[in-house]
Amino acid sequence: MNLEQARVEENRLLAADHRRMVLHAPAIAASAGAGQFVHLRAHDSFHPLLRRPLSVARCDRTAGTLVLIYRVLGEGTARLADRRPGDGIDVLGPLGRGFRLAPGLTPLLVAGGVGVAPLISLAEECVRMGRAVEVVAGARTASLLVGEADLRELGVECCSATDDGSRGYRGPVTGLLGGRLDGRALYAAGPAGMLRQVQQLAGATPAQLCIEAAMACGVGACRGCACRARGGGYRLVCTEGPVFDSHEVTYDG
Amino acid sequence: MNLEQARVEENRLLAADHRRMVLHAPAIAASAGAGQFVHLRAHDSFHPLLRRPLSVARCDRTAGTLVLIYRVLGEGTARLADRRPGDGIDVLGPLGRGFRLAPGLTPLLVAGGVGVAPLISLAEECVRMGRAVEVVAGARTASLLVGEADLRELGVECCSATDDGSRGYRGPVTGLLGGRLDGRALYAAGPAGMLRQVQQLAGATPAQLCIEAAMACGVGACRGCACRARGGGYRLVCTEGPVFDSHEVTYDG
Amino acid sequence: MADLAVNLAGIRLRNPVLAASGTFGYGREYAAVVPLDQIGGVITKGTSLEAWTGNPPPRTVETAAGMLNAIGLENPGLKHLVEADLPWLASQGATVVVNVVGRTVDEYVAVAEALDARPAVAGLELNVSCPNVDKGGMAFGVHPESAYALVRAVRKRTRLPLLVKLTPNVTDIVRIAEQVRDAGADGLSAVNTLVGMAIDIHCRRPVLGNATGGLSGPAIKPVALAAVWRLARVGLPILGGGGISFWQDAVEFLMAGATAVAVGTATFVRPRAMLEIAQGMEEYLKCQGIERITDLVGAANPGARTG
Amino acid sequence: MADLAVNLAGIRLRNPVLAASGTFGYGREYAAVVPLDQIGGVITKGTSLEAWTGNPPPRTVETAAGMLNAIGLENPGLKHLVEADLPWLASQGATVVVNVVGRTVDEYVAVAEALDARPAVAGLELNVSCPNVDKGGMAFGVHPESAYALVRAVRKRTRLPLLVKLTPNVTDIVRIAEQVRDAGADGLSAVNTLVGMAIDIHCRRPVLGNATGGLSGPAIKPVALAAVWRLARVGLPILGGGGISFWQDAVEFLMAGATAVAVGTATFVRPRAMLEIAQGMEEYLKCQGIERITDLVGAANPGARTG
Ligand SMILES: Cc1cc2nc3c(=O)[nH]c(=O)nc-3n(C[C@H](O)[C@H](O)[C@H](O)COP(=O)(O)OP(=O)(O)OC[C@H]3O[C@@H](n4cnc5c(N)ncnc54)[C@H](O)[C@@H]3O)c2cc1C
Ligand SMILES: Cc1cc2nc3c(=O)[nH]c(=O)nc-3n(C[C@H](O)[C@H](O)[C@H](O)COP(=O)(O)OP(=O)(O)OC[C@H]3O[C@@H](n4cnc5c(N)ncnc54)[C@H](O)[C@@H]3O)c2cc1C
Ligand SMILES: Cc1cc2nc3c(=O)[nH]c(=O)nc-3n(C[C@H](O)[C@H](O)[C@H](O)COP(=O)(O)O)c2cc1C
Ligand SMILES: Cc1cc2nc3c(=O)[nH]c(=O)nc-3n(C[C@H](O)[C@H](O)[C@H](O)COP(=O)(O)O)c2cc1C
Ligand code: FES
Ligand code: FES
Repeated sequence: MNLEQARVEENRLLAADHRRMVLHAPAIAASAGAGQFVHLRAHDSFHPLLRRPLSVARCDRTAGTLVLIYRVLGEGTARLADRRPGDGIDVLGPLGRGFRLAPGLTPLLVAGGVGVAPLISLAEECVRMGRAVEVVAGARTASLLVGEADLRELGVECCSATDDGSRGYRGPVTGLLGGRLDGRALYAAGPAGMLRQVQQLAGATPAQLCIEAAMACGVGACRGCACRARGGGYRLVCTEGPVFDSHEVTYDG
Repeated sequence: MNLEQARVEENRLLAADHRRMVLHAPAIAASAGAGQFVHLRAHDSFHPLLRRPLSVARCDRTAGTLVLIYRVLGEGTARLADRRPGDGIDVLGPLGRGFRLAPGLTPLLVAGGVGVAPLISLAEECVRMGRAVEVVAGARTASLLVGEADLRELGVECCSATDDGSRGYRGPVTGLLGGRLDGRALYAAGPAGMLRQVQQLAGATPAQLCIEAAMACGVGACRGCACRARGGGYRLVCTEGPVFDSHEVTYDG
Repeated sequence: MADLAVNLAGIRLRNPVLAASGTFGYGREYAAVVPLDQIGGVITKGTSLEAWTGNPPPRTVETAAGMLNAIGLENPGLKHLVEADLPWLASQGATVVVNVVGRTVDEYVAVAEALDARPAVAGLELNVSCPNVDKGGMAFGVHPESAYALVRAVRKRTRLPLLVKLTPNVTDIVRIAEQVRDAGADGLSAVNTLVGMAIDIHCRRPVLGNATGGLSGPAIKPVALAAVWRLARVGLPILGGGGISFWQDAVEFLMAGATAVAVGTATFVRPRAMLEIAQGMEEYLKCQGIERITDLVGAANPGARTG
Repeated sequence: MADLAVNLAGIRLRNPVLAASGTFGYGREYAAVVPLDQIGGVITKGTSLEAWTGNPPPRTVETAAGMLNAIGLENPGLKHLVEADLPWLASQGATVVVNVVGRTVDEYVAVAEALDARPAVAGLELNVSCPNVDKGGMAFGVHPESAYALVRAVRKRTRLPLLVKLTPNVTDIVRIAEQVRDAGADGLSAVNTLVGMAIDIHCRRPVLGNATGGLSGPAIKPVALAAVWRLARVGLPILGGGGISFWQDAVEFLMAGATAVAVGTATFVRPRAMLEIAQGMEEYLKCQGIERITDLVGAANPGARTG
């Protein structure tokens, strides 16, 4: 874990309200793994007060850079969107427990919306290791399939689904999973509704879910980012996650 | 009183921490008088929360513009300094009771530091009316005599004083008043210590002081900007001032 | 068009957004930019029997997302209100609630009684919660017994709708509210400012002339909302407020159990905030297909008895 | 070099800047970026006899210049603290104050007693002010009698320096503090969070799983400072805190009467905030030609008995 004054190298619009930021943050890039995240201070003022967690979408150790892909939702991400190349930005990371590749099974990555970000880093790792990888990605409409360019750059094929049918399958991305789970391990990131469906569809197929929660500290100190553990009790998303084995967590209760 | 979305036309550095802003605000410019002020919203966020009062330094009714000259002190003025030409800015004004020119007497304007701002507008009014006007201005050092250029543009001569002697008289600007009060009326703006001295030196010479106070509403609604009235009780700086007859107010108590 | 009208404890309001006491003077100050017949109502500056001079300056200081004030209830007194302000407010079509203060029970009663028969006054808001005066103010509002006695005495002398403005600076605001209810109040106003202070480290003394002051603005919204949430079980209609800046904030207060809201500090920042809030609420109702704003009251609060 | 060392109620601190309970875990979490032997001390997460599971999510939400939390005192319990955390903290050279919680007086006493003879523990902070649990927590801290009884019982079983952490959610914090003093506490810790809430207007329910939570951060600084200001007359040393972000804030608390300060939410925002604050204080002392930080204690407060 490092606290680094990173430099913004790029911060460009990918699609409506979606951006791609490249940060020069060599200390963090040196150790970030797939599915880990950084905790950013979007600006200097008291409002919004807290840092914002964003997944590492790509990591280039040689160049010392990180790529973040984010959706502008509220004030924090809006402040982030204001940052220009050359600006400094205070970054804590890498944080959390990332994906663990299951040996022997082909990784099938299931992305919903901007949830594609952590899965790009997993695809990148697979490519680095020379492992086959399959990706299905969903979004509301074609232009919001914001991971495509990075995946293409990695040479990874992606099967798409859109709510409005403007690209690929018309319907939820989970509609692409039917009959495709044999010999696969699932790695999913996206909205809670989608993750819950992946959890249900997975059955005996090993699945890992990248989960979100509001975070204060991001390092396990405040116990604020609890999610429900299957069988009772809670898990901390920031240190025990954000990537959980599907059977560890539950969306019920 | 108008609430106007003004456009920043200029916002340039005059000297260390001192800036000159030109606003296109035709409704306010149409009625602003010498010594009145505007109440500005420096930015959109919650911190700092309140508006900031700044004197109208110049007012061009034909062009619909106002000039503000301000010192960057804390967060509010720092946010103001960030504004670029073309930006919108929310301005309430004109506010307060400005200078009242005493008939028959030559106006002698006494400026301390950035207190020169409201006095420039008074000089401008004198010029407009074809009246003679004298100005003495003080600052810590020559570069901080930030009103000089505007006064020169108005064709008004200015006698200077600096704490370090780098321009004109070495010492407080009030040191320039000795033996100069006959047939004059004093109009002063600057730090509290200077105004108190003007008050003492004025004697029988009519004097008006432009006073500062922390302001919430700026329009007389909150009663927050009280200053002490001579003889007890309080006066509101935002509506009964900011320009008071010297004998109305006191710095004691 | 969605219906924004509400009846707050017998006070009929064209919309549920009122100007909070002490932040809108007597209506005149902002009238050039806020038409008084377009907001729910004007709650006047706290008004006493005789004029009060207020506290020594400085009287305000900014804090993180908030401000402290220690005005000390400076006001020109009842006579001025009745002769100069009420007729003017009536001429503007304003719905007027008079915020009443006093140093003794008798002073409160005298002001209330004098306003009783005035058609220009739609209701009274009894201020038992000002943190900035030695006598009266909050002193009445922190003890259940004194709150009860004061409200009872005023209640006997006025038929005007009577709101009591509570302080959050207490251990159990519900207990105070219950006393106030039992003493005959028609509604609750919650909340007044939190006691706070700031120190000038260069001068080594408090910034405010009165040392401590009342904290208002966005900073206190969570505290005010929690107070309204708890008060909703008391069974009196509530005028909610504290830190409301945008229509979303106002909707939070309604859903917690408030029937209407008071907006204060936000007006200093954005003089037309009240108008924007009322308009935002109206658009929200339309989008959501809600016919009456009153349908939102207590909508998020299972314990509410006010919805 | 200016001297930042202070003695807080018998706890010797290398500088007066401590990590506030619940915001710094057990020291491990931030240790990679905050060397534990460079801050005044670590106050642990509230620790109970057995492990507690805490409240359902969401547990935090951001507010204007602040945040609400309703963690519900999730903690792994006394045994884990003693076996896993204390030895590690000692190895890091940390000065450790254990924040103690319980559902009953006996539970508090049991934890205090178990820690009494441990050299790794420099002092105890009795948490009678957590707003986020049903039993224990704030329930003990809002009534003078129960506060007295609890402190008295704990005092009998420990010789460790005993701070009592007070809640600002009371009518008269000084009265509670006097009881706590008379019961044998060595110092006061002020303040814990303010009760607050936020409502999700889309879902029409409270944002937090526990409905209400505790407000912390810059928003509450004025309230916390006013509490310290008033408590300074009680005559016990004070650990001040609530909304401290920068060294200037810390100096305000010292001048109000605090001997040391606790920094919480600011650490989430700027993990090295405590180090920056201690360094800022040191530079300030140098510039002002002040030799000892203790010279500032109560400097702005004529009523202080702690300076
Ligand atoms: C480990 C982790 C990794 C993440 N990685 C990414 C990423 O790579 N790209 C990305 O775009 N986002 C990511 N997120 C989500 C991102 O952190 C939030 O969208 C962001 O913090 C919102 O901040 P804001 O100030 O813009 O919005 P806010 O003002 O905080 O919120 C705006 C609205 O969005 C809702 N909201 C806030 N946070 C979330 C959330 N986590 N999930 C759903 N709704 C929310 C709020 O309730 C509110 O209605 C990640 C979150 C976590 C916990
Ligand atoms: C009627 C009126 C007219 C004014 N005209 C001008 C003008 O033309 N040009 C100009 O530069 N300034 C003017 N001022 C002062 C200006 O409003 C303040 O400097 C400004 O509000 C400071 O805001 P800030 O957020 O930058 O500083 P803050 O963060 O508010 O304050 C920074 C520091 O400055 C101190 N401070 C704040 N306000 C004042 C003040 N009014 N006087 C002295 N110290 C203060 C604070 O205590 C603090 O230590 C005027 C004030 C009034 C009331
Ligand atoms: C400058 C100022 C003066 C106030 N004066 C009064 C008053 O006279 N009577 C009263 O009941 N409340 C008074 N209040 C409290 C407000 O009416 C309101 O309850 C409080 O500010 C919280 O709301 P806000 O956060 O929207 O401002 C005053 C508040 C401020 C900021
Ligand atoms: C997430 C969180 C958890 C907390 N847990 C505890 C706790 O276990 N025990 C306690 O006494 N105070 C606890 N507090 C209160 C803090 O110690 C501190 O008193 C409060 O947050 C105010 O300080 P701040 O504004 O600097 O955060 C907690 C605060 C936060 C934000
Ligand atoms: S965000 Fe603080 S423990 Fe996870
Ligand atoms: S600033 Fe509000 S009355 Fe003057």
